[in-house]
Amino acid sequence: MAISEINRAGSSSEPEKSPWNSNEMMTIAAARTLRDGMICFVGIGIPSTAAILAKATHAPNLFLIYESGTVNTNPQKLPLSIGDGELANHALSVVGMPEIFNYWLQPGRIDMGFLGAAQIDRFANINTTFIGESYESPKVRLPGAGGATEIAGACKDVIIIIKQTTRTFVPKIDFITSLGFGDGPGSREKNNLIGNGPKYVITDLGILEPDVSSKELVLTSLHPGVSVEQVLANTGWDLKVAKDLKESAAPTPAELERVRALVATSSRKKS
Amino acid sequence: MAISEINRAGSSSEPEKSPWNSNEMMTIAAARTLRDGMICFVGIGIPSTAAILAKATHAPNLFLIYESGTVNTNPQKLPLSIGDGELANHALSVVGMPEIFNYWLQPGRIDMGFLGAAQIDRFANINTTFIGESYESPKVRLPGAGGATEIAGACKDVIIIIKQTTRTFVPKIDFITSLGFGDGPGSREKNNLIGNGPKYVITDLGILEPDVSSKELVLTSLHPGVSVEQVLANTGWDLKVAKDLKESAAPTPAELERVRALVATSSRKKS
Amino acid sequence: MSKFVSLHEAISANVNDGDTVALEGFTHLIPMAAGHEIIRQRKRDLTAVRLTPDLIYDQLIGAGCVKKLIFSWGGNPGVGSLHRFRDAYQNGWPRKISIEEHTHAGLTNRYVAGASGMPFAVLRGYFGSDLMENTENIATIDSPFDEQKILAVAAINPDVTIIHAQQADRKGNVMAWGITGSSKEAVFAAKRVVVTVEEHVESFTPKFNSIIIPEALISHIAVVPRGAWPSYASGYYERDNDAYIAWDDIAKERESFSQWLEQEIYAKSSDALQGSGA
Amino acid sequence: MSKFVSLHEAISANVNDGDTVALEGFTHLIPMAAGHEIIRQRKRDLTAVRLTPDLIYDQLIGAGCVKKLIFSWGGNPGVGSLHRFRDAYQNGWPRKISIEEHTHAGLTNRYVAGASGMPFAVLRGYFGSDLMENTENIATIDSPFDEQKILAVAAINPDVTIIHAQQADRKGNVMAWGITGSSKEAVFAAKRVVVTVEEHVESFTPKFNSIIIPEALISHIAVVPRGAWPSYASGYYERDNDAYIAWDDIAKERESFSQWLEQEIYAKSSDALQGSGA
Repeated sequence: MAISEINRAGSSSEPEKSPWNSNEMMTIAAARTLRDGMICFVGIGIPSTAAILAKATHAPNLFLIYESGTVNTNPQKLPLSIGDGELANHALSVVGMPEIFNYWLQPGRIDMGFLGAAQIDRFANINTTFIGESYESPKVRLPGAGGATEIAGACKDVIIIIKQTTRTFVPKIDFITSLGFGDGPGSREKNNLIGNGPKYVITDLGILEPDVSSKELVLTSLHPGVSVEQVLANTGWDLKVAKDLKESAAPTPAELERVRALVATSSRKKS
Repeated sequence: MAISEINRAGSSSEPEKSPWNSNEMMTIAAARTLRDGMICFVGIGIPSTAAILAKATHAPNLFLIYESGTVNTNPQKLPLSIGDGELANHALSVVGMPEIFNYWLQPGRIDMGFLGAAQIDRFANINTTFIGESYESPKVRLPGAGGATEIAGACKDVIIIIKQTTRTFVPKIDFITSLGFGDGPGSREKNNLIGNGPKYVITDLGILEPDVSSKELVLTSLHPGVSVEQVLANTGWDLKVAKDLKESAAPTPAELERVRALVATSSRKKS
Repeated sequence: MSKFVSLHEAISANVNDGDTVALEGFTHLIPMAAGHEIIRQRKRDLTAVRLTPDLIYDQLIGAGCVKKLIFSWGGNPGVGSLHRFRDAYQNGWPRKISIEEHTHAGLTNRYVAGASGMPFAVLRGYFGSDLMENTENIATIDSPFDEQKILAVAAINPDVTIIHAQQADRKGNVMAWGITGSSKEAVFAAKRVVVTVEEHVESFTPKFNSIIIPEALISHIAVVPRGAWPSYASGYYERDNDAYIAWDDIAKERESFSQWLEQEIYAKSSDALQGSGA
Repeated sequence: MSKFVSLHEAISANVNDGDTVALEGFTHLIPMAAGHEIIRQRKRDLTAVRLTPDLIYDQLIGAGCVKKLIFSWGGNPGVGSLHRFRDAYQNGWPRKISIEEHTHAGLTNRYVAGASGMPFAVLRGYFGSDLMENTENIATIDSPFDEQKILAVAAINPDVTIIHAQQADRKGNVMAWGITGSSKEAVFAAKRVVVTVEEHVESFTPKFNSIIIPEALISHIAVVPRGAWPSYASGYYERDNDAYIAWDDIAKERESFSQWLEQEIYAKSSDALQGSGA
């Protein structure tokens, strides 16, 4: 605990200027976790960028499903909304949401699901519902669960993508929208969840993975130019660090070029 | 009881030769019960012929659904099988069977369902499962329920079409495949059924309807040329006869022409 | 048997104060014009159901039409918060609203149960989430066949479901294609159904990835070109992302919102705005 | 990653003795050739699931492949009885079979539950029928939200589901159009999926009223033109009603059936008969 206090006293300054920004690094790190042929349940933003990047590089047969009903879609531009025409127009088929949630997600057919969050705790439980003291009188009301609760429950594996700060990495989240590992081993089983839970938490600073036995998140990889101290200073609990801590490979020029080209297709940018 | 014994002793001879046969009369009587705009759940055989006849005559907007998934179909020929291409090719849409049974039939959306049977009792319970002493060792194994049990349960009204003999109109059916009125008033409610139950039993001899209070079938109409004695002789219980017993209107030449033209389209006939 | 009426008539004939209404359409085909007409007709005390209460319900809530919101994801997609929803929920302006919050899987299955005429549907959902303790109309049940715990969601049967679609044919059947979300189930679940369409055609050219809503399920249809704007109608127009962004500024303050309401809704007639059916 | 194999290989790789198999297709697109290949490979002790065990299961049962039949309507549609089924069930020839009998709504929902990864599905079915006392895998449960009694059917997850469809594309996605019955659910419910198709095309021309089975769900595909005969494949050939009628005579006696089995199935190779995939 003393150590964590010291750590937390460390500076939270930005990593020194690198030729990529933190969104790009997160996107590329997420893309690299995807293997060809996987069935991925994808959301808007970095998950879409990562999935499309992976499909354009090492995983051309990635099978992308969006909760809006697009099955095996192959968007050429970055979709701006979860029900973007781009997703429907490039899909093998478009089906109703009952089929997506009941036939695809619920039975554990999805290899990898993507989630974002406003808060995360050491067991990778996440909050996208509200910040504050009580559900009835929130300080900040967030959008809520959407597909997240069942994505967290039923996908074989889950990737959480989130910027790492002491506001997001907190000792206790204000509301569990989606269960990671609950309060440790056995929680998922007790809660009737069939998926394995979060496999990677990918942040702007590094990659965290659950410890095999304790299920607590451990820092396993630092992005280039980031120090352990920085990570610890941006984590609201005494984060464990892997003995064999790795450094994430820097984005390759090819990866960066692809990501930037993709992001440039987003008409959102024009505003 | 003495009366019924006498009745049953009456002749079971054929009605005197009429310019139509009993299938035609049943078909036409069934068609006449259909009102324009009704949503009908239709089976193969006389139900299809009756529904297509009604659509071609007084009820052009009859909305026909077949369990195979064809919604608002408008067959031009008599379908030979429940999943006939004729039904799919002339349908507004074709959907999966879960949608037919769960979204169309189960909520009580169907105005009129058609059923046939091998046996029927005085409360219009019907058997299409087996004839004999026991389920395990039937004397005659019949096809079973198919859609019938839930058609009988959920349609607002049901028409049963069946030839009337003492083998089909029995005091006790060997197996209740589909509930009519069970053992009388209240049975349907006790069995969680939302539909009103059988409204008409149309036979080759006449029309039977359930008594409003006792729910027991009553002979309400005789087909032309048929006597009450004939009907009673062909019923395995002491059938009640309505005080205001009517005679079914004879098939009109137009009706007969349509029915015969339809039946002639059936390629089944060529064999 | 004309089901084709003006938007004004479609709403006034089918939406009553106190009704449970579902305006569905997932990103695509959101019945925005119908929502505006509900505001214009000053309907009150609605229980408003929708997976994603984005702009359309922010507007209804801000205009004071809604007493309860049943939803599963409330935000301005890709932009941020729903300011009018937050102001109503947190500050009671213009009136206090209550919420009933689900997951997409859960609310979709509430429609499925409603469409099926069942009291409930079952799923493996909500488990592990604090929603379990905060949401009405869900319950845990035991499987009668094994040891599994299963989640049941109560059926929802809106008094009226409103959707937007691309086409209605001469007879009043409706075809929607592309992303349709949970619209089919919301329609089957409803007591009354209103559809606004881009176009009234003689007959359909069947489309891939389409759903057909038979006229037998529909109460009234209004022809409202661009009736989904600023969402989109595949084959007709694209999503107006700028309008979603612009909404953030309009909705942020009560004053700017009230001004928008006055100028864009109350000052305009539905017919002048969206054209009418015939 | 070639999913395209010969019919012989598709069956031998996916159907094992003792498996629960579902050959679906409702009147239309019945995978008859695949059924013949199962007979030819002398698979035994199958639990055979199918809403309508018509000719295809009469043949499998008569050939001794089946130990248990799970079904909801057993007849030769428009013709009469299934003589081989009756002979097996009532007389134990060539072996005794047991049955588990449902309604269409019930068995369809067993597939729905299986497709959904749930232990059961709920419906308002079977009520009032003597099936309630004679059928396994159904149970009455209480609604947690009101006083209603509801029927639950256990999920069915076949070891292998086999369907016939019109087309597979280059990548191994499958498109079926027209009446598809409960095929989609039977596919989603299965551990392995075999599809026989009329045609291997470069890419699909999307069809109205079609379902797409993504290649990710499919174990193997065999190209078997006329593989649904004597049922039909919309767009390819019509139902051979005479063959259904002729079956009545073939199946009536053990001798005529055995002769048919010898001549039409065992004496022919799957490749010679139906062509093979490549």
